[in-house]
Amino acid sequence: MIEKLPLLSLSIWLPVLTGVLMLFVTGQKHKKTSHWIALIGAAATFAISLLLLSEFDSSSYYIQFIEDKVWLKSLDIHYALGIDGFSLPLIVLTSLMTLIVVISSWNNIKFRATHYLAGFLIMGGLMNGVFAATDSILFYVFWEAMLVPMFLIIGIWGGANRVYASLKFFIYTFFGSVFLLIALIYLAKQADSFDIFNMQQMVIDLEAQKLIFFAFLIAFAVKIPMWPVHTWLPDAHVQAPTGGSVILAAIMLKMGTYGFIRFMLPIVPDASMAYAGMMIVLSLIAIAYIGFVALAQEDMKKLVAYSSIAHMGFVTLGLFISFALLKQQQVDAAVMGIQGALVQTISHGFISGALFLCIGVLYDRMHSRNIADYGGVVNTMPKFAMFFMLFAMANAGLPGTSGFVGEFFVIIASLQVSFWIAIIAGLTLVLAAAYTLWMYKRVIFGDIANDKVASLNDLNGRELSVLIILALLVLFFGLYPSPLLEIMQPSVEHFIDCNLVSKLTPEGMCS
Amino acid sequence: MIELADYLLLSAILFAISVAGIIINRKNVITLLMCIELMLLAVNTNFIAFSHFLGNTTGQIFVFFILTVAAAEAAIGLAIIVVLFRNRSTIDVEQLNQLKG
Amino acid sequence: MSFQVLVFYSFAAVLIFSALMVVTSKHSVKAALFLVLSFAAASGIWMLLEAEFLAISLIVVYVGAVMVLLLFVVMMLDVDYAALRQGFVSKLPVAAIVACGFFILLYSFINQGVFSDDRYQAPPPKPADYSNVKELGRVLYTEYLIAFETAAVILLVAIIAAIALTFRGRRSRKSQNIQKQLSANKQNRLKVLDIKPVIRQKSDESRPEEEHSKDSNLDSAESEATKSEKAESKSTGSDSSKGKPA
Amino acid sequence: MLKQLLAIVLLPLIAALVVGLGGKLISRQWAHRLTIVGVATACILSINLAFGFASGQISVIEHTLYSWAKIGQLNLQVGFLIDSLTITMMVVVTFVSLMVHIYTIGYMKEDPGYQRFFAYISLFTFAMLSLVMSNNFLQLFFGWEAVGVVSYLLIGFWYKKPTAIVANLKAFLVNRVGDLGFLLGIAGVYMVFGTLDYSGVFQQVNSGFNDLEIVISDTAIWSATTFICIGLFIGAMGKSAQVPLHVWLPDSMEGPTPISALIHAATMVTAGVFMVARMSPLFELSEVALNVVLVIGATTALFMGFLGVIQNDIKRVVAYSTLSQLGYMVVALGASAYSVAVFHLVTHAFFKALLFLAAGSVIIAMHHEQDIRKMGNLKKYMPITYVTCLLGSLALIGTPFFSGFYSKEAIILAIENSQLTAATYAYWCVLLGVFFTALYSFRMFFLVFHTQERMDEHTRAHLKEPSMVVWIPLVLLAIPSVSISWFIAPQIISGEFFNVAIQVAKSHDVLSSISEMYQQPFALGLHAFITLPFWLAVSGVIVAYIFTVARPAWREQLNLKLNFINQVLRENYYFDKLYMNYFAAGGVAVGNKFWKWIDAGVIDNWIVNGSAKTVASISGQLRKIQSGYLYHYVLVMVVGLLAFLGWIYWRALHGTV
Repeated sequence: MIEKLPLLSLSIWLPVLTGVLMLFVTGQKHKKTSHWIALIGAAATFAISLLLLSEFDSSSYYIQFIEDKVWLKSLDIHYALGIDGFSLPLIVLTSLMTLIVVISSWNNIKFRATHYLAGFLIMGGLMNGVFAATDSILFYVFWEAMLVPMFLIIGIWGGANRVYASLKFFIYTFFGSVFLLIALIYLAKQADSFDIFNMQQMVIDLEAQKLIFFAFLIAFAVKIPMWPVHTWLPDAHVQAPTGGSVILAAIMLKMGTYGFIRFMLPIVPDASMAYAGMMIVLSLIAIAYIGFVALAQEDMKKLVAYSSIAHMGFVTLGLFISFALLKQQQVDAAVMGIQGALVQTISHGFISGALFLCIGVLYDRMHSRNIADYGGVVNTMPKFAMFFMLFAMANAGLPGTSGFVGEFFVIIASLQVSFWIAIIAGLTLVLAAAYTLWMYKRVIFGDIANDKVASLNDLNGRELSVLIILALLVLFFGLYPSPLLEIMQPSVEHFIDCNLVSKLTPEGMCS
Repeated sequence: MIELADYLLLSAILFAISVAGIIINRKNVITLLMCIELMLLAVNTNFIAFSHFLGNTTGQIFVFFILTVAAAEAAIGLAIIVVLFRNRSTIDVEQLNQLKG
Repeated sequence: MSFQVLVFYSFAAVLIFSALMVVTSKHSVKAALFLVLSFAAASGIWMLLEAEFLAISLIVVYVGAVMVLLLFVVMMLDVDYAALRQGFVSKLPVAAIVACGFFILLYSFINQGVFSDDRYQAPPPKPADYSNVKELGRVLYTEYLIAFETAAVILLVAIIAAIALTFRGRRSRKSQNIQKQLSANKQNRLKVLDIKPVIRQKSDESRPEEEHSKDSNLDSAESEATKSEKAESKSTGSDSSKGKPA
Repeated sequence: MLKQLLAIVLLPLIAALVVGLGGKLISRQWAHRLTIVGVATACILSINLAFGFASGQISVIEHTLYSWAKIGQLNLQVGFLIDSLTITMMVVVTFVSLMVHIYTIGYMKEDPGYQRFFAYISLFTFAMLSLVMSNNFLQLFFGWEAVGVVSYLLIGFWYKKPTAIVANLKAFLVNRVGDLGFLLGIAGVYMVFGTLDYSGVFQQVNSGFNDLEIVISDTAIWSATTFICIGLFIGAMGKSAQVPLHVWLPDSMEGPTPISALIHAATMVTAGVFMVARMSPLFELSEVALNVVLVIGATTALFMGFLGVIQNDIKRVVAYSTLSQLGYMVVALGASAYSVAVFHLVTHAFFKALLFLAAGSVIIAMHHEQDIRKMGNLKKYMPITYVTCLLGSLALIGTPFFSGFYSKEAIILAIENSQLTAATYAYWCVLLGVFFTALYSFRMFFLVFHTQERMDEHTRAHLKEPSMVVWIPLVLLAIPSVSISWFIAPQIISGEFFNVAIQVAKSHDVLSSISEMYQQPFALGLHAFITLPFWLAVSGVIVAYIFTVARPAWREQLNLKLNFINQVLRENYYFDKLYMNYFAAGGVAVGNKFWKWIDAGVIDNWIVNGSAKTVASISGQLRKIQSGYLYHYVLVMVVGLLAFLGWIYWRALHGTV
């Protein structure tokens, strides 16, 4: 019964349709109704993603839940969906975070709350589409379409400087995507198909690979974001409403990683190999340099945004260090690097999402993101302080939290390549702790700083439930990451065996 | 006999005159409209001359349509001038620079 | 020099002369009349080219309709045409250069010999029973039917558009004049009355009272003014009696 | 057996979670009842196990709980490795923790964060146990960081105190620097051995393996084992507060006294020592690493001892004493006398916890006054504290027959026998250290318990021995402080007890020659009266006596005479200044510059907004062409047409068409 349902399509279109439906249920009178519709829609989507999780055969690397319909016949573009071990966790993460955002923005949004929630549902569906699409044009459509709700969410419900931030966000990411489209069209002409997996099994000479590499790089590096194309992120985060920040950090950045894994590395492995050094250096800059920058921030959201960039640096480092490791024939370590990158991707979703929610909790009460406006919050919000501590520690990569797992793998893998890469990557241990805990100290600890802090109320049930869910996940994957790794393991091994082999000649390619 | 070239030359002269007219009468919209009519006349003459010398009626068909469109254009152009004058009390082109970038 | 040549050159001379007059004449009415002349001359030349139908329609359509319309407009509008001729002389050289440039260019094209006599033989004269109208009509209603209908629609649109543009509506209609609303400014909505205080001789008893009255005067003026402004800006709905200064 | 082990680890955790998350549901009584029951059970079970080891019934227990992650050949598991070394630590940890739990009932009586405190120390016990009971590097690192976090939370327990929340941040960050080295060490282990299990690693060490080379720079190519050892030792330096990563420990005294006793004296800070002892097979491979260990340890032992002499805060005196004693342990590690290091760790845990708790008792009595200049003659008011503190101090300075004597003597003898390059330096450091240990210990002791009373009237009026829950732990700790060595010294020194857990290369064996002496502890004690260390200690006590009791005025004069040295010592050799002003402030400043100049300046202002501005300015210029005048457009059009025609004509002339 379940197998016959088009689960992937449902996970995409159910939230989108719910969102569209909500656009018609407007007005103050129907506010409650629309909230409930949003909640049910998001919960149903999450349930579908859980169904996917339970039905997924994690022992194989095959693409599963395949759906394939011809979409544009003349161009041979298909509506083709399917997931493997890379995309499944991301879909579950997306559905979960959408649900969490819906719950967490239950009462906070006063202005056109219905449309706000509808935006998140539509975005959630479209992001699921990004992760599920196996046709490159379909992927591109979702990839671009998803920008629109986010653009609106930042631009309408954002902070004081929201128009600048939303434009910057949109133009930055859109600029990158144009190159993606060009590369995809070129590849489709070569492969005579828009199917991503056909593109992955195709001989491309090195010169072309290099050009495609840079086209992909511009598109995906902006999303991740890598240094030096990261400056949209702090602005977008600072201006975005809480829910926007959560989705932005938890999911949207992951699309860059996903792009790397789905497109860049398998399609142009030789160019990636050739430029692995450059990518490693950029990742290290993101880790160390951004760590210092985060240290100097006065705005909580900006600080967490910069820390996101630093943490995403680990993802790119893990992906590209594997090339250096493969060169040295250290397959195990390469697997470790990629697994580390993937775990970091997922765990960063939880942690940064949770941190932004925490900041949102404070912002709802104090209407300030400035660290200097706070101090001694623990006196009035002890429960909140506890959760914030957990997430701050997770952000600092404490063992036992999910934040540690990815960093641990990546650092261990990178020492196999070079001492210096490992030590610079390891600097995050000190830097992340420094900026996160320093912020924590200034915001949470100390005597009550002002009257506003004195009148704060502790978490309410809704906020508490959301934070508990995230806290449990952060701890679970910190103490027992094995389930997550097992889902991805076959895909990663297949990825290394088949996708990262040279595409200059047909030999060695898996058919 | 009169050659094709003669007709063409005539229309060339007519065209050159109307171009000059557009440039020197740069302030008066009505004269500008008239110069455009003259230009069309030159073009039409060309068409008809070719049609005659090639023995093909298509040129005349063209002229027919040009005439139609020119008539429509004149009607609307004049209407615009009237409205313009009503609003701005002038038809001086020099004062019609609202589209300045 | 046959008759045809004579006709051609004379019509050509008239055409060029009248065209020059259109361009250079001081008054638009004059220019329009010379335009009529030039159309007439052109129609003669078209006759020579055996395009009788078009020649006739040129006269009918242009001279009869368009030019009359033009004259109407020129005469209706109260325009100082002399003022519009400013810069006539100063632009003359530019105009001459451009016109000469065009002419020389076109002349050298035509003089290439491409259009010479031996290439384009003048066709023999059509027989007397030849009907240019029939010929045109045959093509127009078969091959160019759609274009023809389109042209008709264009004309219809032009008629309607011209009416729509110029029609001002019935006098009695109460319509919103957006331009007037937009161009309204503070000055013509609100008149600040500068009420001079009445200055009397200094006397200790009357002074405070005086000041008081002055203040109240100003106050009331001001409050009335703001009230009226508010009332105005609230648009027509609000009752006007409140807004008017008492 | 597994159930027992799980109970030992998990009972404190469960108690901590219940008390910590229960919030107001758990009353104060239940908070300490629950946690104490948890820790007491763990303690009893540990001691029970320890008897098994002592009697030789059990030698090694290894048990895997679950697979944490599996990547390729690498199987990362969570499990237990219990051997004699582990069980020693477990007993020490649970016992001291139990004492501290009991003591806390009295010490934190009036604190609003009572439940939270119990939750924290119980959680700490869990973390520390999981550290010592681990059977692999990953879990070790987990425990390593977890104790760091709990320590962070506890130092900042009084979060309203500005100094406390600076101190805890500092402690965490300094520890993190050490952890960076530790993590790299672990990465090195994986690189060389391909596994992170102790058993797998040690098996390969014994059966031979390929040592790799790690390229630091073109000229510096290290052997991987040296790299691993130094990396791990940097971790130990952080946790065990060795120079130059020692700065956090004195500041950590901002936390409540019980945790100073538990974490910053007895257990967590000795984790580094434990870890190096645990890694003895690896460290034996690298002479370089051992020399480094030796130098660092010796430097810490002596120079931190100097600092103890000038402190006026009672807890800080004990803290610097702890630093110095940790230095002693590390010296022993460097000399390959791992078992001696652990021996000193054990004795030190008891007497230092005792000293801290005694100091805490004094602090309670003095109404949270910690300055020893404001105390004096407390023996009159607090006899139990006085006696126990005296016993602790005597143990600390190595008075014959006290537990500290045996361990310290063993360290000095071991280093005397060591053949390493740095051994001579280390020997003189530890020897001089003995004098200073006696000096600062008894300076504090005399100033607090003897001399005239300097406290104010109000405090004096309320001076009395604190309640029973406070002094019972003192007494209970005083017993092992005095006597523990009598029972364990022979087995430990002879290597019998740790024969499975600790491996020493033949060439580094410094203990075999002294194990004979240790078979008769009593005779060794008598013999000590004619050795140099004893007389150094005695002279230290005498000097302390002269300067505090007999001729207090001399102290002032000496201070003036040695102004420069005094200044350097007061500034903690300028370490704090260096770290705060250059590393911390410098880091923030660098971040600020990066942000303002590169991020905001170059990238955002020039590249991102710059390109937008360029487009805007170009189009700003271009739009001036759009004059709005019809005749301009006409002219351009006509001229354009002309040019176009001319171009066609020109092409026609040149025959290209």
